[in-house]
Amino acid sequence: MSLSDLFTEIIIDHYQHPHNHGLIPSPTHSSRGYNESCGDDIQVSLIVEDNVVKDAKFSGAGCSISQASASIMTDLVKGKSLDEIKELSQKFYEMVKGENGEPGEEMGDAVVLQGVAKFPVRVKCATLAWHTLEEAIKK
Amino acid sequence: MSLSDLFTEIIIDHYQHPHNHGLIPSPTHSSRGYNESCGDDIQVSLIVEDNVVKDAKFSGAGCSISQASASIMTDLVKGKSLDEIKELSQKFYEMVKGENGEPGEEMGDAVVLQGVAKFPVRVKCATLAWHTLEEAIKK
Amino acid sequence: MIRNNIKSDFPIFSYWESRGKPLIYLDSAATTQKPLRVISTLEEYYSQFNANVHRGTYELSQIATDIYEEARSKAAHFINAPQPESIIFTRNATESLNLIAYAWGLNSLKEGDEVILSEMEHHSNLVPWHIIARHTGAVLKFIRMNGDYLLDLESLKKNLTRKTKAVSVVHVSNVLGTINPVKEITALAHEAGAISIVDGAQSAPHIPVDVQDIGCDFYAFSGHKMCGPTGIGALYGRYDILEKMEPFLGGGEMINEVFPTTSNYAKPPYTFAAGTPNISGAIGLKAAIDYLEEIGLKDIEEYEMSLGDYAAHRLAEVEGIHIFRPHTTGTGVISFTIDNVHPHDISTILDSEGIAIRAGHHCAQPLMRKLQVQSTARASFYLYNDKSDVEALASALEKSVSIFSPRRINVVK
Amino acid sequence: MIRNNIKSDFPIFSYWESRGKPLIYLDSAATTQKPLRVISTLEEYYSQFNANVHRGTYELSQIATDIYEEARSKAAHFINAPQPESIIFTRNATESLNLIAYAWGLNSLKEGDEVILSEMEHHSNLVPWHIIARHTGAVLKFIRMNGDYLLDLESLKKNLTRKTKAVSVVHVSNVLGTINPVKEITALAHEAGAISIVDGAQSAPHIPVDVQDIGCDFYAFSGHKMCGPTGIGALYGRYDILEKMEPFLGGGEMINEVFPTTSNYAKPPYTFAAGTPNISGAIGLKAAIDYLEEIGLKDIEEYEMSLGDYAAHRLAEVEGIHIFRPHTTGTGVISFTIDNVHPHDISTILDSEGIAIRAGHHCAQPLMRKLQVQSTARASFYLYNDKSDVEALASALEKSVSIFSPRRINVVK
Ligand SMILES: Cc1ncc(COP(=O)(O)O)c(C=O)c1O
Ligand SMILES: Cc1ncc(COP(=O)(O)O)c(C=O)c1O
Repeated sequence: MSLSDLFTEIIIDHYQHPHNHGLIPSPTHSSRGYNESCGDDIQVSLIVEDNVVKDAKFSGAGCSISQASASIMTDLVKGKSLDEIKELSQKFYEMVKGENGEPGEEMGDAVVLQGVAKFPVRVKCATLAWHTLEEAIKK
Repeated sequence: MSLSDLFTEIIIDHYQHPHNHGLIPSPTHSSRGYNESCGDDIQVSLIVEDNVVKDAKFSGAGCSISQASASIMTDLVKGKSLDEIKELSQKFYEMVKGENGEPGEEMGDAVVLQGVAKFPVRVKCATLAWHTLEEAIKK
Repeated sequence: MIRNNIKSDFPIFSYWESRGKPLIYLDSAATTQKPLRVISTLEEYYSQFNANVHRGTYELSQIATDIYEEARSKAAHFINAPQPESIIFTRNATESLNLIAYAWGLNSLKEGDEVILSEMEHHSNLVPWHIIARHTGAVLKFIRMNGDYLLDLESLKKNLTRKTKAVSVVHVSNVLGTINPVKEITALAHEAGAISIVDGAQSAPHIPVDVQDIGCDFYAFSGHKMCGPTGIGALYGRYDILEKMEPFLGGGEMINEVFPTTSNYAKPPYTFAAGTPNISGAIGLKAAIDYLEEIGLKDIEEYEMSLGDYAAHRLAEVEGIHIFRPHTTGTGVISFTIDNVHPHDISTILDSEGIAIRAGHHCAQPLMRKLQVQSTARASFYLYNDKSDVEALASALEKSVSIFSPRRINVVK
Repeated sequence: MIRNNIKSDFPIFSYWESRGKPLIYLDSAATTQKPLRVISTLEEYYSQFNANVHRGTYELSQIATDIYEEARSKAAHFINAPQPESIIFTRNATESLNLIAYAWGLNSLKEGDEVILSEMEHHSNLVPWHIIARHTGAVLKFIRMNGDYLLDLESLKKNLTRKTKAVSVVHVSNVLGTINPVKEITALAHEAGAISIVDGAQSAPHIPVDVQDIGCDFYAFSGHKMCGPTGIGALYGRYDILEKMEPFLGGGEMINEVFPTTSNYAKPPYTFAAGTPNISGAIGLKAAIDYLEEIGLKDIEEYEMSLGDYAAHRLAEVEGIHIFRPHTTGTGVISFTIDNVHPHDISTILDSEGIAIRAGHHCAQPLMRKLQVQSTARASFYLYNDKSDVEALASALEKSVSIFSPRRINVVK
C-alpha cells in the first residue's frame, strides 16, 4: 500500500477546495450522516425535480477522503436520475472495497478514490457521503 | 494424601452413629450453619449455665467429615467454659489447616480430624460445626 | 465418529499423565478442557495481532477487528443465527441471561406481568429474574417436572395466560441431562404472545443447535463449556427485538453520540457492547467452534449419548446407587447419590484416584429440593472421555461403598 | 530505570520486526501489548490447571481456585486495598463503573439526588450515569476544566450540595494525560457526605496507586491496559459499602440460598460474581501485575513522564501542531491536531510508516466539544516505547504536513 495511491493530487485538491460546499436553503431532500468512529459529519442537501437531481451540496467536516468523496459525488450526481444514482452508488461501494475489477466510465472523477480499496480502515470515510445521499433520496 | 488419613474408623463410626444428635427443646443458645458449596446444614443447640456448657446437641445433614466433627465437638464441649471453648475452636482451626504442629491433649477425640489438613477441599466441612458453635455462643 | 486419540488434542491430559497422576476429568458440565488449537490461538493473537478493536485507524487494529468480527460470524453460524449482528458477546451464559433480564425485563415488565421458568433451572436463569421481579413487580411461575425428570408441558399450558410476557427454560439440564422440547415450548410461548428464552449453556457444547428451527427469541451460551476460553459467552437475540431494546451496560463502543447528560446508541449488536471486549476470548471461542465443527456436533451428540447410556447402565450395578436421569433423551450428564455415602465423600474418594467429579447442588437448589436431596454427585462426560473412564468411575464408586459400608470387614488400607 | 532491552519482553515487536515491518506502537492508552510472561501464564493455566473455581471438590479445582484467589490478593495489594475481599473481578473498567451505577446507584439514588462528574470523563463514566439517571431521576453535574486542562476544584465546591450523593471522576485523562487530584476531590466529596468514585483505567497502568491514601470508596481499572489479557478488570470497593449493596448480576456463585422466587446472597466480593468468572483472565492479570511490580510503578511513572515531556517538546516543532496537554502533571498521553491535516489522515500516513496512533474522539465526545475539535490524534506511550519512537513519530508528522501543505511543491512519491 502506497500513500500516493490514496492521497492523490486530485483528492487533496478537492479536500482543500471542495466543490458544492454549503447548504441548499430549501432542499427537496436532505440527510445527515455521521461516522462515529472518526467523527466525520456530513449534511447532504438536494433539489430533485422529476426524479432528476438538479442541485446537490454538502456541508460538515471530516477527513480528506470523506470531504473529497462528497465534493466529487455532488459534482457527479447533478443531472442524474435517482435510479442512475442508486446504481452508481452500488458501483462506488464495489470500487472502494476493491470488488468487481476496474470501475467503468460512469464513475467519472470518483475513480480517484479507487486507491481506498488498499486502505480498509478508510473505506467508511469514502462511503459516508454516498450513504448519506442514499438516505436523503430514500426519504 | 492417603484416604485412610481422612476416613478413619473413628470418623466413620461417628458419622454412622453420631453422638448428641437432635435438638435441645429450650436451648439457651443455638445457631444454624450452612456450607453453600456442598449443602451441609447444621443446627447447634446448647444449654449454657454460669458460662459453662451443660448440654450440647446438633442436627442437620452433611458429609462424614462435617457430621463426625459435630458429633465429636458436642462431646468435647460439654462441661467446658465459654472461654475454654473459644480457645479450643482456634486450636481446632489450626489443626485442620495443618498449622502450628501437633495438637495438644485438650483436643481429645477431635485429633482424629487431623488428617483433614491433607485435604484442603474438606477443611470447610470440618470447621462448619465449630463456626456454628461460635456463632451460637456469640449471641 | 470420535477419533480414538482425541485426548491427545488436550495438553492437560498429557501433563498429568507425565507426572504419573493421569487425570480422569468428569466435570465438563462445569467447564471443559481446552484443545491445543484454542490455547495456541490465544498465544498467536497476543504475539502477533493484539490491538483494540473497532476504533482503530491503523492496520493492526483492522486485523484485530476483522478476526474479532469473524468470531461473531462463526458464533452466529454455529447456532444458525440469521445474521452475525444478532450475536452479542458477553462474559458467559450468566451474563447473557442477565442482559435479557435487565435490558429487556427491567424496561418491559410491569407489575403483575408473568415470567415462566421451570423447576429444573440453573441459578443463572432464576436469580436474575428474582432481581427484576423485585424491581418491576413481575411474578414468576414454574413449569413442573414429572417423575421421569421431564418437563410437563401441560403445566406450561396451564400457566400461560395473557399476562405471560416471557418463558425462559434451560435447553439441557446440567443436573439431569434432560433435553427439553424447546421448540414446542417456544411455539406455546409465542401462541400466548410471550417471548421465548433458552438457556443453552449445556446444549451448545453437546448437541447441534439451530435457533431458527427452535424459533426462540433469545439463546444464551458460554465459551468455556465448549472447549473455549473462560470469560467469553454469547447471547443470540432476534434482531428486531434487539433493535427495540434499551441498552444494558453503558460506555465506550455502544454509543453513537454522547452529550454531558444524555446519549444515543449504536445499532445492535454494538448497543450491548460497552467497553473493550474480551477480544482474545472471542477469538479463542472461534477456534473452539472450528474444532468442534470439524469433529461434528452430530457425532459429538451421538458419542456422548451412547457413553452416557453406557455409564448409566454400568453405574446402576453399584450397590445403593440412585441415578437421576430420564429414560429417554439423556445426555452425558449423570447425577447420582449412593446410600450411606455422602456426595462430598464420594468426590474425595474419587479424587484420590485421579477422577474429577462434582458434588453439591450444581447451582440448582430448587431442583435439589424437588429431588428431595441435599446434593448429588455428578459425572459429566465430553468428547475426550471414553469407556475406560466409565470403568474407572464405577470401580472407584464401588470402593466408596466399601469404605462406608455399615458393617465394614476390611479396614481401609 | 527501565531496562534498555525491554521491548524484547513483548513478542509482538519481534514478530513484526522479523517480517520487515517494525511496529512502533503508540496506542497503549487504548490497549497495551503483552509480555511473554503473561502469554505463557495463560498457556500454562490451560495446559495444566484448568478447572472451574470455588465449587470444586477435587484437587485440580482447588489448585485453580487457589491461583484465582491469589490473583485477587495480588490485585488488592497492587492498589493497596485493605483486603482481598474488597476486589471484585469484572470484564473491564467499563463494567466496574456500571456495577457501581447499577448495584449502588439504581438502589440508592432518588429523584433529585445529584451525581457529580467532570468535563473530561470517558464515555464509560458518563453513559452508565445517563442510564441510572433516567431510571431514578437523579441529576448529573460537572466539574469544569480550566484552560490548562486541569479540573477546577472551585467548580466542584460550588456544585457540592446536600443533594450530592456521589462524585465520580477520572484519575488520569485518556485524552489529556492530566492527573487529577483525586485525594482532594475525595476529601471534598466526603465532607459533603457523598461517596467518591475514581475511574482508574489510565492510572493503574502508569502511576503508583494507593486507594487508602486517596481515600476513595470505589476505584475501577482494566487489565488489558496494563499488560494483562482482555476480558478482565477490577473494581475496588470499600468493604462496608459493598456489604450494604444489593447484587448486580444474578446467577451461580453469588448466592447463598436460592428458592423458586427468592434468593439470598453470598458475602462480598462473591455477591458481585455471577457465573463462571474469567479465570484465565484473572490469572493473566496477576502475571501482568507481577511484571509491572518487578519493574516498579514509580520507575514506570518517571520514565513515561520524561518521555511524555520529551515528546511534547519535540512535537511542538511540527508546523501547525496544537497539543492538548497540561503544563504540569502530564503523563505519556499526547493528543494533538495539525492545521490542515485531519487526524484520520495523520493516522493513515503514520500507519504507512508502521506507527500506530489513534485518531478520533477517544470515547470522550463531550470533552472534544469543550476543546472545540471534532477529533484529535493521540500518541500514547508506555514502558516499551523510547525516544527513537518519538523521533519516528515527529518525522512522520512532518511528512504529513508536507503531503497536505496548501502549496505543495513535491508530488507524493
Ligand atoms: C479513562 C478511561 N476510562 C474508562 C475506560 C474504559 O476501559 P475499558 O474499555 O477497558 O472498559 C478507558 C479506556 O478506554 C479510559 O481511558
Ligand atoms: C444450565 C446452565 N445454565 C447456566 C450456566 C451458567 O454458565 P456460566 O457459569 O458459564 O455463566 C450453567 C453452568 O454452570 C449451566 O449448566
